[in-house]
Amino acid sequence: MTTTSRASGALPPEWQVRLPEFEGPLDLLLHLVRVNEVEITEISVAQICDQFHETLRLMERFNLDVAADYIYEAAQLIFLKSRMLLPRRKTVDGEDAEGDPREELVQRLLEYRRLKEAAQSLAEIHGLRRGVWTRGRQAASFHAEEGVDLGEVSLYDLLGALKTVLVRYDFDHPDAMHLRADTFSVRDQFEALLLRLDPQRPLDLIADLKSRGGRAEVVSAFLAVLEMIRLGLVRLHATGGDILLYRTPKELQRHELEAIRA
Amino acid sequence: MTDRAELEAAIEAVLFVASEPIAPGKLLEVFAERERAAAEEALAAVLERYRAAPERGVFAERVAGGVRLATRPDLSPYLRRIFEVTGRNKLSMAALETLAIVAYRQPVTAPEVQELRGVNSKGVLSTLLEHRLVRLAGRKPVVGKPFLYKTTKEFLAHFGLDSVDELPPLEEFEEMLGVELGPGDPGAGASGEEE
Amino acid sequence: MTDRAELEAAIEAVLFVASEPIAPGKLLEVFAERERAAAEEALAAVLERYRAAPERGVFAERVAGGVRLATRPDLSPYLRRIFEVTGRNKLSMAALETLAIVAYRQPVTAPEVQELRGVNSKGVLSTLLEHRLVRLAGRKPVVGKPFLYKTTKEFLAHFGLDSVDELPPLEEFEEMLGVELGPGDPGAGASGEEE
Repeated sequence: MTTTSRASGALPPEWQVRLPEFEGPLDLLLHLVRVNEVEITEISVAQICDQFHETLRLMERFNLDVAADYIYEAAQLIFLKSRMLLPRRKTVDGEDAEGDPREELVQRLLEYRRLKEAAQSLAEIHGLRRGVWTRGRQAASFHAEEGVDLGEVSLYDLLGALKTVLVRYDFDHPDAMHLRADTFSVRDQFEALLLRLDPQRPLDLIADLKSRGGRAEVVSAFLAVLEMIRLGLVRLHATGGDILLYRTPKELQRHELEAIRA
Repeated sequence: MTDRAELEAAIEAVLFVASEPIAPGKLLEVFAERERAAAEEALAAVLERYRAAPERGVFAERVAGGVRLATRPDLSPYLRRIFEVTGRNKLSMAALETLAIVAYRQPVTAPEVQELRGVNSKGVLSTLLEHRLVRLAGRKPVVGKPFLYKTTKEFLAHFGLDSVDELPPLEEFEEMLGVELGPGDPGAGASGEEE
Repeated sequence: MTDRAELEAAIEAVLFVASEPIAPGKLLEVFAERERAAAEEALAAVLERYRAAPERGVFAERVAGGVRLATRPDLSPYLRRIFEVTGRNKLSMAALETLAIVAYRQPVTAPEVQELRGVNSKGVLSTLLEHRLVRLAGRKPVVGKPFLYKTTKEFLAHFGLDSVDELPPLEEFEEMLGVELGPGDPGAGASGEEE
């Protein structure tokens, strides 16, 4: 057995490779149950809890975003672990009054494993059936009009249609635009600013912010600038009372842009 | 080497999926160079299979320098009978847009719908009346006294709603989709124009 | 009386033109009342003709409560060489998990999906909505009135199911889980753990 000694201690290397593949905290828990070679019903909360936290730490170390769902589950596990440590109340005849505190977790895991099995069988069918082609909509000329089957029209379609109407209306009536509440997303400001930044000429930040329409817009624009500095897209240069923004040669990465949420 | 049966099957599948005539040369490009001769024979066999025959509704024809499968012209009365009926059960995008406007702005008049959609929508409104998705609800006391339209019980039943108050606000829709769909909210439209 | 050959030809033509599965009852409406019995036999004969065979690229299948013609799945590589592939994305595991929940638990709400998966699933649900594999089906009469999700006909057609009853029963999995688990996968053991 050649086990390389690892700083991470409890976790064998293959876990780390698999880290980003988990579909969620329950998936990770199932995985831990599997590697521990125990039954879900025989789960050791203390062990699972420690390994779960260890995995989250690893994820952080690899700079993977530990999503809120994982953190929530981690807190649940700690709570459960503490309950396991408390002496249980007994009824008069010595029976366990509260039942097994693990029960709920066990049920959730069993249920989730069932779902994974179902998803797996759907995946197999999907793989097989992806190769099926039909003639599609070429035969449209025979239809009275192209459209959605009434039986299948859902609220989703209805809202989609409404959206189409409103977008088109706004487009045809530009002066109606000012009726919108002025909300300014950081991302929009970010994109607009990036377009305006000329690599040859610096931008006067204060003057630019002063030219903005309102408080909300100034704040969004300012946050957008901070984001740009963080990403190394611009450099700040303060001279006298002025603050100048210089565009650096660094290219904006797609995922960076996507990470900026309004 | 691909066997003859598979060559034939592949050719039939290609002809079936294609919406326009395919030049035989192009069709044969699906196969490896060294299989082209065999594929050409297979193509001939498939075309032979699709020769017009009394019990066949689909046949292969050479048009526009290519080959395609088509239905026998004399069968078109049958096709019209079924697809025109199915067509009637379809809601066009225009109808769906109009329905959405009535749902969210009710009671609403035809001119108001027209204002929002930018096109005359009377025909579509009468289709929706026919489908019992909208109904007339009196007249608006303005010049011309236009009819007012509202959605029906059938509309609610179809969309699984108890009342029109349950229609999701557009913002909720955007939130549900986790995306921002762009400008506009249901209140931003033509409401300002009303007297 | 329409002769048998023409009945068969008409049925084949209808199946060829239809882009969606057609319910047999609806298909037979193409014919006059008194011909329906004969037409039903003719339909069976056409379906028999379209049974999968090595040299056939197209076959008839029963999906979503209807009949349709489709290509044999294993021929897809040939088709991909000649036609543009659109909308045939592979579904992610997250999408399949969510789809499985909707399929087995329908109607189901987003919070219920989240509870079962342990992760926020709104994004995945909206992807499934876009692909028309699930649809909104009203709201659940509980606090917050969340939307209910169901699977669509497209879901059935894509997965080759006639109805949701054809989904492999979940109890089967339950049974599988009821038995003693084997040693799991041998390679995954936490070998170095206790050192």
